This record gives sequence, structure tokens and C-alpha cells, in this order.
Amino acid sequence: MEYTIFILLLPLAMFLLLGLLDTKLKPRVAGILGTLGMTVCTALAYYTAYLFFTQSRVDGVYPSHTPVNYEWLRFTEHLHIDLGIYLDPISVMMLVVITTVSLMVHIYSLGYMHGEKGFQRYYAFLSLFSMSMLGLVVATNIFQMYIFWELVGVSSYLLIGFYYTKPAAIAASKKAFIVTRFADLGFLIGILILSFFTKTFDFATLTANPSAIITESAGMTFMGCSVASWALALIFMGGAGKSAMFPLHIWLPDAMEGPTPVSALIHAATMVVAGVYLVARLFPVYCVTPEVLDLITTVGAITALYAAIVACVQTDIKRVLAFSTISQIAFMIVALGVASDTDLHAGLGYMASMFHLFTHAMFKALLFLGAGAIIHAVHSNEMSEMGGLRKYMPITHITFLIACLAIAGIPPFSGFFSKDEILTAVMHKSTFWGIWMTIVAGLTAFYMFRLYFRIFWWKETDCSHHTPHEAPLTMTLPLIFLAVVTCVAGFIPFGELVSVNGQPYHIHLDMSVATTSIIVAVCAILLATWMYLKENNKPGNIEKATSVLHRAAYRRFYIDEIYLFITHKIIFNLICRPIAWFDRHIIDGTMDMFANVTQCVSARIKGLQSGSVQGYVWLILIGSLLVATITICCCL
Amino acid sequence: MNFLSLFVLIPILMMAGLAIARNMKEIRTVAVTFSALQLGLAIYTVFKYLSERIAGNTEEMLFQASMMWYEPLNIHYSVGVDGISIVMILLTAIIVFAGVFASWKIEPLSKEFFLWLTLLSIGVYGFFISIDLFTMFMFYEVALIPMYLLIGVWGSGKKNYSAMKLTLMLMGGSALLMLGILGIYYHSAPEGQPLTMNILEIANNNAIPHDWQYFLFPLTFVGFGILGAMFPFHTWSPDGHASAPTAVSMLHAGVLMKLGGYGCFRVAIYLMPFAAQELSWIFLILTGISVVYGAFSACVQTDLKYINAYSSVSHCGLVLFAILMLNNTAMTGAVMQMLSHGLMTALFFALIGMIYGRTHTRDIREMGGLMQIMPFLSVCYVIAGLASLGLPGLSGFVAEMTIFVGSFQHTDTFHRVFTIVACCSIVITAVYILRVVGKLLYGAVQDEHHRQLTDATWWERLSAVTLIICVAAIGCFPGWISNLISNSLNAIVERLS
Amino acid sequence: METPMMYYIVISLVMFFAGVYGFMTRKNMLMMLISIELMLNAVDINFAVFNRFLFPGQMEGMIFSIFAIAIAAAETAIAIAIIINIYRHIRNIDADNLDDMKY
Amino acid sequence: MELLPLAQQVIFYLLAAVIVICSILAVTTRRILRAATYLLFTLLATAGIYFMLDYTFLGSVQIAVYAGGILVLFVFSILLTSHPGEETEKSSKTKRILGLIAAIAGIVTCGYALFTYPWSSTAVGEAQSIQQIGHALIGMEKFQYLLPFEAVSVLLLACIIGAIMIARKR
Repeated sequence: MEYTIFILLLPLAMFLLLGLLDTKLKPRVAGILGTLGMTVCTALAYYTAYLFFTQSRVDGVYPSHTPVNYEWLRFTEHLHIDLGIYLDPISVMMLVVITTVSLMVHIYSLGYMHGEKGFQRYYAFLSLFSMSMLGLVVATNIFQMYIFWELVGVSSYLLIGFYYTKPAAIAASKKAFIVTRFADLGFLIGILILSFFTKTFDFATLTANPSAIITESAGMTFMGCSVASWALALIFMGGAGKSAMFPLHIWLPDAMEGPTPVSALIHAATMVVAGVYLVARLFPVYCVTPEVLDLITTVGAITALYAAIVACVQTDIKRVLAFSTISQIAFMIVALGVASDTDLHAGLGYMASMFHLFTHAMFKALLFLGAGAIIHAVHSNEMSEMGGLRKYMPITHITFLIACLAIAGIPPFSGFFSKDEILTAVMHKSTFWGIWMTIVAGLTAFYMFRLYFRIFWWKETDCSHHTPHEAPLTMTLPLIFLAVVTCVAGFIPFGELVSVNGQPYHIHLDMSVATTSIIVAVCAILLATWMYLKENNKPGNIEKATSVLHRAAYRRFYIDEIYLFITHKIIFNLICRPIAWFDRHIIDGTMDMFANVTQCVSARIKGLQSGSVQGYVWLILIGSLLVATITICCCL
Repeated sequence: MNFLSLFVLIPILMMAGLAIARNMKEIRTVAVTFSALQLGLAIYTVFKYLSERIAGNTEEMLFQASMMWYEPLNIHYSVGVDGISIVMILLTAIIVFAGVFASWKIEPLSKEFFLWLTLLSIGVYGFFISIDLFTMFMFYEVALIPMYLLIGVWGSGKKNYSAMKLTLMLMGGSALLMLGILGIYYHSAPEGQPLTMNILEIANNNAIPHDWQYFLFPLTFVGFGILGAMFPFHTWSPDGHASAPTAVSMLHAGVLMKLGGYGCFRVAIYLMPFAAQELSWIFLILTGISVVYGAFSACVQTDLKYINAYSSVSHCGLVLFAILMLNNTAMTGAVMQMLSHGLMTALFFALIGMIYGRTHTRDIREMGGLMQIMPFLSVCYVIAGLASLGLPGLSGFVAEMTIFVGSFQHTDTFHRVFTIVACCSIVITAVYILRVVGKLLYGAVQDEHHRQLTDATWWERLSAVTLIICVAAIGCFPGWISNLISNSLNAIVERLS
Repeated sequence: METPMMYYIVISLVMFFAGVYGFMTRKNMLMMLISIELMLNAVDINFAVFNRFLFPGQMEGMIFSIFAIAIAAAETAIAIAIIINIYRHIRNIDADNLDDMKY
Repeated sequence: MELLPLAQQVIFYLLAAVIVICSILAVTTRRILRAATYLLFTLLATAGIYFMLDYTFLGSVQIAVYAGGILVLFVFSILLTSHPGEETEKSSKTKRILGLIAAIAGIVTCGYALFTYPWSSTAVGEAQSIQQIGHALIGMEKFQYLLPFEAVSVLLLACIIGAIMIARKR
């Protein structure tokens, strides 16, 4: 399977080609080149997946492969960064997801970004991102993952800030990078601690002997928790940052300032699930520290509810989708948190999480691309500018509806199956979290249909000045493709391919959980229909009735303000400025003081060196007389 | 005649060539030819060194040669290189080469400018190839003095103040150093044997008494640390860099500050391993402060060069920090950080010089949207920024990660905790780099006059591209250079333990 | 040679301090120069006297005096040249007026 | 020079009186030309002292160089830089008194030191002949001074050139 290296090299080559030639290429040529490169990549990924999942099982497990492994940088005898490709069920699954969505976005962008300044640059960045993301998922060791982790961070930064003349986009890109960078600091420290004790970066070695970290660091504690827990919690912090978990989620809604296809690719389907993937990758290690898994569950659950509530009141359609993404990723995180690797059944959450990752990537990409088509048509992100679009954009309407049904968890769409597995897993572990997550699932259905109705129903637009029209073929084609995938993905026997210990797991529906969740979802949809089908003032009334709550939710519970306060008021004004002042006035002042004192003293004594010869004679005479007198007195 | 001496000889010839050059064209021809020659020689040295090593030469220093210079004090002109000096020489050659192009249009007195610049490079090369303490010190001084004139004459802003401050502070460092070197010399050999200035011999004799090491180690470490911008002796750096002309900033931040790190390593730690282990915690605290403090200071500066100068304080602090960890990996990281910081900060200063040459301001509040006006320079600036904040694939990442991983392998918890503190700088670095990039390059054009400005000329492009290629090359293929350094470090680290 | 050494020395002492007095009190540069000549002369006498009375067999003191005279001549020549030059520039040879080059 | 002891005494006192009086007058008179004249008398009397010490060569050098050479220079320069009969300005009274005090203090201190010093020997022998002096000046052995002699000659040459350079009209 050595050819898999081309899955990475091809996008890299595209990035270099498009990036270096830039405007020397015609936009159309650049776009087609990039898309072609991605197509080949996708084909290779599918072929790999085909080969991987059709190979014979060994001990009931698909054997993993490391077709490429090259020592990149050696630190010590044990520690070295390798760059390689590691194929196991989840990485192959991720390859398929990433290449599929990326290809769709490449095609879609041909239409969406048509005529934009910097079209070539856009494709170059897309290729860079694809390369980094693919490198991340096939990483053979945790440091390789960190490398590509940073690279996806940068590509995300570059793509969010694609419209670099727009102040909001610049601020958003900066925020995204810095917040994730802060999280990555935790990741890095976690890696350092982990590798210090286990003496390896390698995933295979780490997961083969997951308790090494415990045995090696036995007895070492910090603030009441064992060092092993700290290491894993810090690594999770990195994942939480990338996956926008509360309270590191603040960058994701702002990241919507980037071009919409980018949001679909990076901030919905692929990069943001990197945190989930990281935890899944290190899952055996996490299993030896149950307290960290509990932490993960809690963080995920809080995020899920928080994001769902906020999503209910946002008016910018991309923001709604962003919070919905956060909420859905939190589902995956919770699923991982409740899983364990003791047996297949306890590991249901792991499988469910991966399954949801897969289906979510498809339908969320679809939602974003649909939203892109809508924005393309009405030139605004605000719900108030929309309404009644179903007549003008039939394809977008249908595909969007399919995606909404999927995310709301209505059978037979894919979201139902994966979400149901998650709820089953959570319920299995703890009823409290199970009910909690069911409520979140209901909220999901509500806000998605609120979005759907506000866009496509609500009121009839006045078409006096501008008639919205359906998007071109390059944009609708990906929509249709993804909609088809969304419809059928639920029937993939996912448990056969991916499970916690690699053994095939047969998915079966837990009827009580499934029924409950369907009922909740349907009720929520009906509520949304009642409120938003036709233009009325019910939502306004409710808003007024709960004005404090509504305002708080609308302002995302003031988390951004808290961050702003901490960064600007505390860090900038209380740390940076005093340090700069201290440097200029105290340290520099001390140095200047030495100089000034020297100068003052010399200014004083330079009067003696007056150049007046008579004065000198005076001094010489007085001096010599003094010396003489003293000498004489001494001799007496 | 040892071929290492060519590193001193070629610049001398270059000076002669410059002296007889009559006009700008000839000056440029001479400067480009000879700097290319130096670069070629540096690359040749690397290959020759590697082939010697592959051939199984295990001497600590290769290509040694020695010539009696002053008998009463047993001072020799002795040269020799190991992997570390090789890397530093390569760095110097690259930056001198790029610096020549960056000062293509220097005015006035262009001939004198290049003369002094060359003299400075003589000092730097000489310092890196010397293995005799006194010769090393002499070259060190040769490198420092031209700085005064280069800043004082061709600088900008409050150049007299800066030049004076820089020179005086560094001279203060040399004074400590002179004391330290003499102290080392008088204890360089066991009782009854002839004293020596040769670094290798001193290290082999290992005769400096422990109580003297306690006294001499701080002297030499601080002496070199001043040049390495160690807190609280870093204040020459912001003013000095801000006032210096482009090529001088490049050379100074890129190479001259490395003399500090290299000297700390080669003289302070190598010759006094005992004190290095005992006293490292004090300097670890100071350098740890440098790392974080420099980064925080950079966050609120508004002058581009100040931002970079503080960023250099932070990055060079990391170099000294890693050296003090006294293990192979961290020290390899330190040398790589020197290399990487040298290249990227030279790139930064070159770009700032080019931007300043067009907009005539370095205040980020007065500029904006440069990406629309000069895309090439802006893209280069972004790349430099990304290298600085440690993007994988560029040199900064490799160096920083080697340092962090290496430092964290230290057996002492105190050192590990400090490593974590130093790690925090990567976040702060991201903050100030992105702040500049956001304000300077993105957004709307602040000053309508800037719209008429042109993008980079060919020589500016050449200068920037040379540096970017090196930064990316190290970032993508760090293995060979890391091996080169760490193999040379093996012997030294063994001596430390 | 009955005159004791001290007598000579007293003469040179008076002469020397006359020179010192003159140098300190006069502003005219030529007068200062004259005072210097007095002092030099007094010193020369001392050399000669000490040589003659204390080390009569040698002649270092005398030779020294000869050199001193020669050098005094040279010095005077230069000094006077400078003074004349100054006079041409500022029409005055008072030492107090020469402060243009002071710090 | 064989003189009667009495005559020697008388001549010595005479020379001493001339030196003391003329040197004091030289620094106190306000007419610069007169000061030069008093200096001449002092120098000539000094030469007389040398003769009395049997240093005839030194005495003749004194007369030739000082009285003959330097003083002429003085007179010329005085004539160039001042008008005949012009008096130099008076220096302030305090300055003069202070100077006087300082000078007297100096005389007292030095005199005290000289008079209390136990001089070892006062043996008087023969003075050297001019021939011996000549040998001493151009010999290269111990107590011979060819090198200083040549150095002084170079110095004098330098002085001549220097003086011309400085004083010439541009």
C-alpha cells in the first residue's frame, strides 16, 4: 500500500504548484487543477478503503498497516519524530470522509468562489488543508499528529482570513489561531509528559501497552491528580481546542467569517473533529484513566447543551450551523467519554462516536454547502433577509431538508442511526447524562427546523429588486451527492468496520431509546413548525417573555466578553503593558542611569581640566606644596 | 595554510576589492562575488566535514591548525571546527549573502558601509573558527566595534544613543569576559604544566578548581549572555536593532547575537562543567524570564523593529535556556534554534527594512493593508511570522520542539517545570505575530499614499527568497542537521556528566 | 670655591619662584614664556651646582643642562611661533582669551 | 679661572644680587620689553654663575643660546605683538597677593627642605675640559650621549620646520 503516500503528496504538490504560480495561472485552470488533484486523491482513498476492508481479518480484527515510516527527526535514543502512514479502521474511515468532503468542496467552490480575487490562492490553501488533515489522520505517532495539527491550524487561519480586507475576518482568523494555539500548548505539554514517562511517541506502542504511563509515573501526583491523568487531560485540552469544546469553543462561531465552502470543509466536517479523532486514537490509553474519561463526558455534555441553547436564538444562519456543529461534536465527545474498552458492548460509545463523526461530516457539509448556496443567492447571512426561498431554490431546499431531518435524528436518514447509538451508549453508562443528551437532541431538532423554516418558509420575499435563483450546477452537484450519501449512510454496517477493539460489532437498535428520541425530535419539529412556518409574532412574544435568557443566549452567555476581558483587560493591561513599562523604565532606566551618573560625574570633574595653564600651575603648586609639607611633617 | 583561514582571508580580500572599487556597480559586483564565494566555501566546508566524519574521523574538532602568535602568554592562532561551528559558519555565510542584497541601495558612503560590514563578518567568522580563547576574544571584539559605526552613521532614529548604548553594554560584557578568560587561562593547566589558551587543551586538562569555577562561570556566562540578550541585560537589543540599517540588523540579530549563545556554550559550559551544573538554576531562571518576558513585551510594541527585537530576546533566551539544560537533545535544539532564529530574524529585518524603505514608517498603527500593495513582501512577512511562531515545515518548529523535548528529558523536576513555563511562550509568540500580521498586512489601506508604492525589486526578492528557502529547507529536512549537531555534542555532553 | 653650595641653591630657589609667581599672575603669553625661561634657568643652575659640588668627577648634570638649554631653545621657538600666529588671528596674546577650543 | 677668594666672593654676591633683583623685576614689570631686558640680565648672570663653577662650556652655551638666540626671538616677537611703551594690563590684586603668598610658601618649604637635608659630600674636584665634554657628547659608551645628542638635533630640526610652518603667513 505504498501508494498511499500519494494521498499526502498530491495535495502538497498542488499547494506548492498553485501557491508558487499563483496569479500566473488562470483562475479556472487553477481551480480545475486543484479539483483534479483532489479527485485522484479521493480515488486513491476509496481504493485504500476498499483494499483495507476487504482484506481478511486476523483474529477477527482488520490488521493495521504502516506502509510508510520515515524517521524525520531524532531527539533521543527512544524519542524520534517519524513521518509515516498508519492505516487502521478509523484512519481509513477518516481518509474517506476527508477526501469526499474535500472533493465536494473543491467542486462546489468552482461555482461559489467564481470571480473572487485570489481564486488561485484559495485553491492552494484548500490543497494545503487537505494535505495537513490527511497527514493528521494517518499519523503514526503523536508528534506527527501534532505537526499536522499545527498545519491544519494554520490552513484554517489562512482560509478564515481569506477575505483579508474584512476586519471581522482578520479578527476571526486571529482568534481561531490563538485559541487553538493555546489549546495546543496543553497538547504539547501533554505530549511531553506522556513521552517522558512512556519513552515513545508511537501510537502503536502507546496503545499496545496503555498502562505504561501509569506504571512509569507511579506515585507522582500534581494537585491531587496523578501525572498520567494530567498528561491525558492536557492532551484532551488540545483536542477540545480544535473541536471547539466549551470553554475553548469561542473561535468556531467567528470562524464563519471565512468563505462558506471552507466552513463546510474545515469547520464542520473535518478539522473540528480532529479532537474526537485524537481521543479515539489514544482511546486505550484514556481507558486507563477513567477520571479523564469522566472529565471528557462532562465537558462534552455541557458543551452540547450550551451550544444547542445558543443555536436556538442565533439569527445568522452560519452561526446557527456553527453552534450546531459544536453541539454535534460534543455528542461524539460524550460518546467517547462514556465508552470503555473492556468489551464490545461497553465500547459501543466508541463506535457510535466514529459513526456519528462519519454521518455528521456528510450532512453538516451538506448543510453548510446549502447555506452557501443560499448566501450566494441572497447575499446575506441574516435570517431576516430570507424566507420563502423554497420556490426559487428547489434543489437546495430538498437537500437542506434532508440534512435537517438527518441531524434531527429522523429515520431513515443517517443521523438517526448514529445519534441513536450515542444515546444508547450514554444511557447505558448513566441515565442522567442519557436524559441530558436526549434533551439536547430535541433542541437540535428544534433549532434546525427553526433554521429551515426561517429560510424556506416564514414569509414570501418581495422579489421587486432581486430575485434569488438556484445555484449553478457545480454547486448543486455536490449538494445532491451529499444528500444521497446522507440518505444511505445510515445503512452502512459501520460496527462491522469500526469498533473499539476491532472485532465486528453488529448494530442493533435499542427500541426504547430510539422511540424516545424519535418522539422528542418529532415534538421539537412540530414546535418549530408551529412557531416558524408562517410569519407571526409568536417567536417575538416568547423572546420578550424570556428577554434576559434570550439576550444572554444571543450573546452566547457572554463567554466571548469574558475572554475579551481576560485577554485585553488582564493580559494586555495588567501583564504586557506593565512589563513593557518595566522594561523601558526600570531595566532600561537602570542602564541609562549608569550612563547618566557617569556623564554627570564627568561633567563635574571636567571643569578641572579647564585648559587654563595658570590654573594648572596653581594646582600643581598647591599639590606639590602639600606633598612636601606632609613629607616634611612626617620626617620631623 | 589551513583552508579554514580562508574564512578570514576572503573577507579581507573583499575589503581590498571594495577599497579599489570606484562606483556603485563595482562595489556591488565585488560584494556579491565575494559573499557568494563565502557561501560556496561554507557549503564546501560542510560537505568536507561530513565526508571526514563518514570516513571515520572521530576527533573532536576537525581541520585543526595552530600558529604561535604571542609566546609569553602562549597565545596561538588556532582554528578548528566541529558540527556546531560549521552550522554557525553556514548561517553567517547565508546571512551575509542575503545582507548584501538587502543593502543594494545603501546610501550614503556605500563603499564604507560594505567595508565595515565585511570587517564585522571577519570577526564573526574568526570567532566561529577559533579554538584559542584569546583569538576568539579578539575576533569577538572585531565583530563588535564596526557595529558602532554602522549604526551611528547609517542608522535611523535616535541612532547615536542606540549605537552608544549597544557598544557600551557589549563592551561591558567584553570586560567581564576578559576577566573570565584571564581567570581561565591562569588555571588552564595543572600545577607545573605550561598554561594554555587552547580550548580543547583546557577542557582536557579540566584543571580549573571548583571554587574558581564558581567565580569564572558567571563572569563568562554573563559576558556572553549580554550579547545573547539575556534578561536583564537585553536592553541594548531593542534600541540597537531599531536604529540599525537593514543589513546590520540582519547580521546583528541573525549572527552576532549567536556569538553570545555559542560563546556561552563553548567557553562557559564547555570549560567549566562543574559550575555549569551547580549554577545552572540561577541562569535558568533568568533565561526563563527572558523567554516569557520578551514575548510579553513584544505584544504591546508598535514599532516593527521593536517587536522583532523583543521577539529575539524571547527566542535567544530559549537558546541559552536550552544550553543550560546540559543534555544532548536540548543543546542540539539550542544550536538549531540559533540557526533557525538567525535565518528567520534576518528575514524579518530584511522585510522590515524593505517596508520601511517604502513607507518611511515602522509604526504598525500607521500602516495597514500592505497585502494589497506589496503582495510579495507581505507573503514573505507572513512566512517569516509563521516560522517565528513555530509552524511545522519551517525551521522554528523543529528547533523549538527539540528544545522542549530535550529540556523535558531532564531528570530534575525543577527543570521540567521551567520547560513548561518556557513552552508558554509559543502562545504569546502567536499573539504578537498575528497582531502584527493582522494590523500591517491585512485590513484596509491606512494611508492612501501607500497605494503608489511598488512591490519588491529583484534584489530584494533574491534576498528574501534565499532566506525563505533555507528556513523551509531546515524545517522540512531537519534530520541531517540535527544529527550533525548532536554527534558533535556527544563528546561534550559526556564530559558534562 | 669657598662659596658654599647653599648660596647657589638659594639663588636658584628665588629665581624659580620668581618664575612661578610670574607664570601665575601674568596674562600675557610672552610674559608667561619669560617666566618659564626663568624656571628652566633655575633648574639648570641646580643641575650644574649639584654636579659640581656633589659629584665633581662626573658631568651628567652639566650635560643635562646643555640638553635642557637646547630643548628650551626649541620649545621657545615653537611657543613664539604659536604666539605670533595667535596674535595674527585675534590681535591679542592674552591667555584668557584663548578659550575657543575649550570643551 | 683663578681668582682671589675675596674677589670671588664679591663677584658671587654681585651675580647673586643681579639674578635675584632682575628675575623679580622681570616678572613684576608691566612693560614687556623691559621684562625681556631683565631676563637678559638674569641669563647673563646665570652664565656668570656657570663660569664661577668652572663650567665654562656651559656658560658659553648659556650666553650663545639663551642670551644670543632665545632672547633675540623674544625681542622680535615682542616687537611684533606689541607697541613700544605699551603696558600690559594689570593683573588683579588678589591674584598677585595670592601668587606672592604661594611663591613665598614655596620658597620656605623648599628652602626648609634643602637646608635640613644632610648633604653627603661637598668634595670639590677639577671640572672637565671641553675636550672631555666633546667626547662625552658624541661617544657611544657608558656616560656618553650620542643618541640624546642626535635626538636633540632632530628635535631642533623639527622645531625649525615646525616654527616656520606655524608662523608663516598663509
